[in-house]
Amino acid sequence: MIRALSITRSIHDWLYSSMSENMAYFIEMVLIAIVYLAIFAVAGLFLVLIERRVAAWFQLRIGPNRVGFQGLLQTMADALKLLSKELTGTEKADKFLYNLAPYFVIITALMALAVIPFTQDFQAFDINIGILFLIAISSIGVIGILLGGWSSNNKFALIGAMRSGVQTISYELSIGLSLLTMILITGSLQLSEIVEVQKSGWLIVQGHIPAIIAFMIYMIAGTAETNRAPFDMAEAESELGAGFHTEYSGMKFAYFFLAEFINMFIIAAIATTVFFGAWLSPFGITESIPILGVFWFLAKAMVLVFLMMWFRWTFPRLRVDQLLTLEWKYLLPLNLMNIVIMALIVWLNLTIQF
Amino acid sequence: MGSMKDSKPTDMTNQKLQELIGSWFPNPEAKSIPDVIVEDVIEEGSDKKPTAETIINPSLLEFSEEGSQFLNIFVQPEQLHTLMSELKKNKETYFDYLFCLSGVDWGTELGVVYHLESTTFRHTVVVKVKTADRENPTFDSVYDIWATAEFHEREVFDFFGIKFNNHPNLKRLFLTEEWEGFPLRKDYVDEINMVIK
Amino acid sequence: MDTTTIETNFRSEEYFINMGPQHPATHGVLRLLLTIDGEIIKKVEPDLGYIHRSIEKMCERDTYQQIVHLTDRMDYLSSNINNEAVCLTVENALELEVPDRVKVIRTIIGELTRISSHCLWWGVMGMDVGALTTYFYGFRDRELINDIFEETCGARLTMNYNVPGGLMFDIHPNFVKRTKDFIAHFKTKLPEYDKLLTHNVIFQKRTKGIGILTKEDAISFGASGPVGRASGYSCDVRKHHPYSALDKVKFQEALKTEGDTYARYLVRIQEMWESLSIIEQLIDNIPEGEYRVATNAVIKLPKGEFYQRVETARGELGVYIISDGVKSPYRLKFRSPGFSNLSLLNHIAVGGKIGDLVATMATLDLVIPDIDR
Amino acid sequence: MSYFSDIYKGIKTLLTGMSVTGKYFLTSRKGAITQQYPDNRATLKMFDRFRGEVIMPHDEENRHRCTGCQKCEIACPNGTIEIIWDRGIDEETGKKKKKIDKFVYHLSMCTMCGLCIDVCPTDAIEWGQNFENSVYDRTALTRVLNKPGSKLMPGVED
Repeated sequence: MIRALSITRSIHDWLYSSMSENMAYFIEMVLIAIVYLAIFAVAGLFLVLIERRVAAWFQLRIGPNRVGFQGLLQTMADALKLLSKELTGTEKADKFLYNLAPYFVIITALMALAVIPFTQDFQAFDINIGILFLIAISSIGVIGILLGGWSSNNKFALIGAMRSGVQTISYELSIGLSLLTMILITGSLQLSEIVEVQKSGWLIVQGHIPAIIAFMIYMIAGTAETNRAPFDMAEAESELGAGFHTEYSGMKFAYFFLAEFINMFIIAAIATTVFFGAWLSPFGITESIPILGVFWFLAKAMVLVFLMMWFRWTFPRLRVDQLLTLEWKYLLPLNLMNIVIMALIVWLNLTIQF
Repeated sequence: MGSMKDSKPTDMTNQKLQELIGSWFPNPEAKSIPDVIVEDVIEEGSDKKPTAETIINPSLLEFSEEGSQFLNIFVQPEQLHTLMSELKKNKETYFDYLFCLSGVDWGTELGVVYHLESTTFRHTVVVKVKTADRENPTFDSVYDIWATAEFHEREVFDFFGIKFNNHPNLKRLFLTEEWEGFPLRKDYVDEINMVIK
Repeated sequence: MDTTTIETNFRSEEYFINMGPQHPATHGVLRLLLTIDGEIIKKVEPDLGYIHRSIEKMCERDTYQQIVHLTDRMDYLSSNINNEAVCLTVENALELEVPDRVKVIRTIIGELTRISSHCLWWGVMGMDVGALTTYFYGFRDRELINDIFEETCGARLTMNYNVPGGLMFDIHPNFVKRTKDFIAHFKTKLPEYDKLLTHNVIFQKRTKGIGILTKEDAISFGASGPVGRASGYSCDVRKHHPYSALDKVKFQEALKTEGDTYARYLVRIQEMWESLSIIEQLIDNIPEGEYRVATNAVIKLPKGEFYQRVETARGELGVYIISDGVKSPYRLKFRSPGFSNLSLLNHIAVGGKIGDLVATMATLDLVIPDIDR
Repeated sequence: MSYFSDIYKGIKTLLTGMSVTGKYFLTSRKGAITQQYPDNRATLKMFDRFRGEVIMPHDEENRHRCTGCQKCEIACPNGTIEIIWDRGIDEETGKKKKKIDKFVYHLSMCTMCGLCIDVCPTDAIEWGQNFENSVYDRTALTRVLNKPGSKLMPGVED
């Protein structure tokens, strides 16, 4: 089998041969960090553009089409504008926490990105607790939102932050449990192994009915986790103005904004990895060219991202107590039941395998 | 104003309304000295017919339909609240809908005009109350009878400076607290903001 | 742990929050002083006057023809009905009989205005509960009505098409065709509104049982229009005191008894259907004739008091003119529907959450210039 | 069991809603309602009754129809129109008569109510279609509608 990204391997070998081990290790880390930052920035800007175009098409509009070919540079221009903007804030804000909050959000998003298997061997680090790590990291992001809302010294921001806290803590459960359902099939938390298992059929096919239920629950909980409509309690622009980031401007606001989109991508990427066979092509049609795995991975993730956009541009927002009702009265019991069914299916060997 | 399709047919004409409402406030003078009317007529001479002033109203209220499509009731400020609650409560009148409450500056007097409708019988009256006190005009609030009066009375207070007793929250509604004067009064002057043609 | 211990250990404090004057949900410059305990609303106090122009005072100096155009700027979403109200008052005072053609055209345009206002309301209602796309669908259909208006009246929003004595000019030759096209178009779009929002489970959960207004309270607070009718209070001025050609058409008064936010929503949707049916009954037989009766260049109303009630898209608009026989009114009072409807906000919003307040306010359909006349 | 039927019904209504937006997503190219305004100047045509601004049409010999009767000035609710007139000598009859010197129109105060045009007995003023009236200085909105050296069209006053 051809090494998918032999270029990384050769860089790795060259670094280790030309300098001391510690030094090479350090430089390698820096290089990978730069690569992922680039992915982060490009993906973030690209997703914002897609969101705007998709929203426009849902709403019978055209969308941004002026900057660059068909508006491709629009978000780039927006980012430049945000960079040049003044960073305002409230006078009585807790300055340290206020400035810290956006970094919390953006760093967690970046960390989660690191374990996602874009294609074979294209994964920053493949730890054996992959899924657990993802769940753990994605729940740290809410601390940033809470800090931001709390330290802004604005009541609207505070309400938004509190709502977000309530929401994320609740929906963590559903995300975790629905992924746990799938782990019953794979028997491993390591993402590369989860992909390996799917070579005999994507998990959503292998696990059939309970897997589909788990997927639906995961998508609902994932949308809630990213604070997107219909669960955008934390922002809720018709209720709270701008919610937790009311007092943020310029690049600090852009961090929150980008992180929201990266989180959306991460949720879609996890779903792709766990339910839809990550970079595996459908029916193995491009099995021999692993570099195409990136294409398949992104294509699947994009379909899921589109689904989340479709939700956002169709549904009204839930109220904060209904949000919790949905989680605790519907999703959680269904999820627990689903785990039992899945366990039975795995135990009785009723999974569909090719 | 009485052709309704889906409400009870009203047999309450303005005349009947006037008699009924008038009977709630009998004029003590009208009964005690009935001959006054006769004396007046005789003294003024035979060529003059009895004018409106010479006939003593049997009620403390005054009624008029002149120059208006509704029956107008003129009431003294002291009787305002009693009259209003009776208009609302009485089974035959049952004016439960206060659809317009306007302050009016009559030049020398300040007044409030209440337009009332009954949603059951669909008849309408207009109640008018006036006071000559321009410095400190005060009427009773009807907020406890019709809840909508709370806002409308605040509006009247804001623009005419008419105070309402027992109003729960009588303060400026549209204008700022420090605004001087009451803009809709006829003697209000504001040389900067008012364009006079 | 019993409740008293919880209360002593976790003391909750009420706090103030300023909603507006710059807030997406207040649709203009309305400021609400909210007293909140957590998310629960304890008190709502509207603070008005941010765009008060004192139209009533301006009317005391203007001629009757000039007053009409000021009413465009009150409730700008039903400007044509406002114009009609003033014109009707003046015509009644002068005992002027306007031709049937004028009456029919006024009614058609009034109902189109109502649909256009409800379209905008529907879009904004969706946006207030978080479904942003409805806004564009509502505006798409409203745009067609605005085109009809622009072609006939020359303006999209502040038409000033009515004058005392009739209409400023005759309808455009394309008017009938465009209106028919619109009816055909809108009949296919209204079911879509239902699919997208009315039947949506989230939307129903957000609105059912929220902001309940009983019939007694509705009457006491002077609620009118869809707000009153959703509480089972039959208050359609078009039915009870028909004006223009409204006594010639058949339509159902949209009545619901629940009195909650969802009922107010449904009443408006049904009103759009009823308005369509009114237009359909009239559009094919607009009588021929004059579009205007000549009046004096300077209109002087006789001495007396005149009151005219019309049903705007928001409810009952009353025009109360006290005339002392000169070219301007002595006192002119507009009884605006929004003002009375706003006064009941505190009554129905207390106890709900912030999200409920926004949804409730959306169904009150407040237009701030209408309140801040 | 109503628990599960609620879930089923709920999901069904959500999918119905998504079908509506989905349909528009697919047909959006055709049905886009956006008007790309400055780009479509060439094709953008206002309705013939559109109220953009008040203009005074002149014929090719630089003549207008305004007799200076000032009815529009009186009818205007906002003081938008100011007519500066003096008495000139009529060329044909030799009599002294009123004629306009300047017809001043303050666009910044105009509410487009149309009362001036409605009241004009000689149809001297009418609606213009131009709506691009933004300027950097407010004084540019004060216009003199009659062109310099323009005269009254003969026969208008009869």
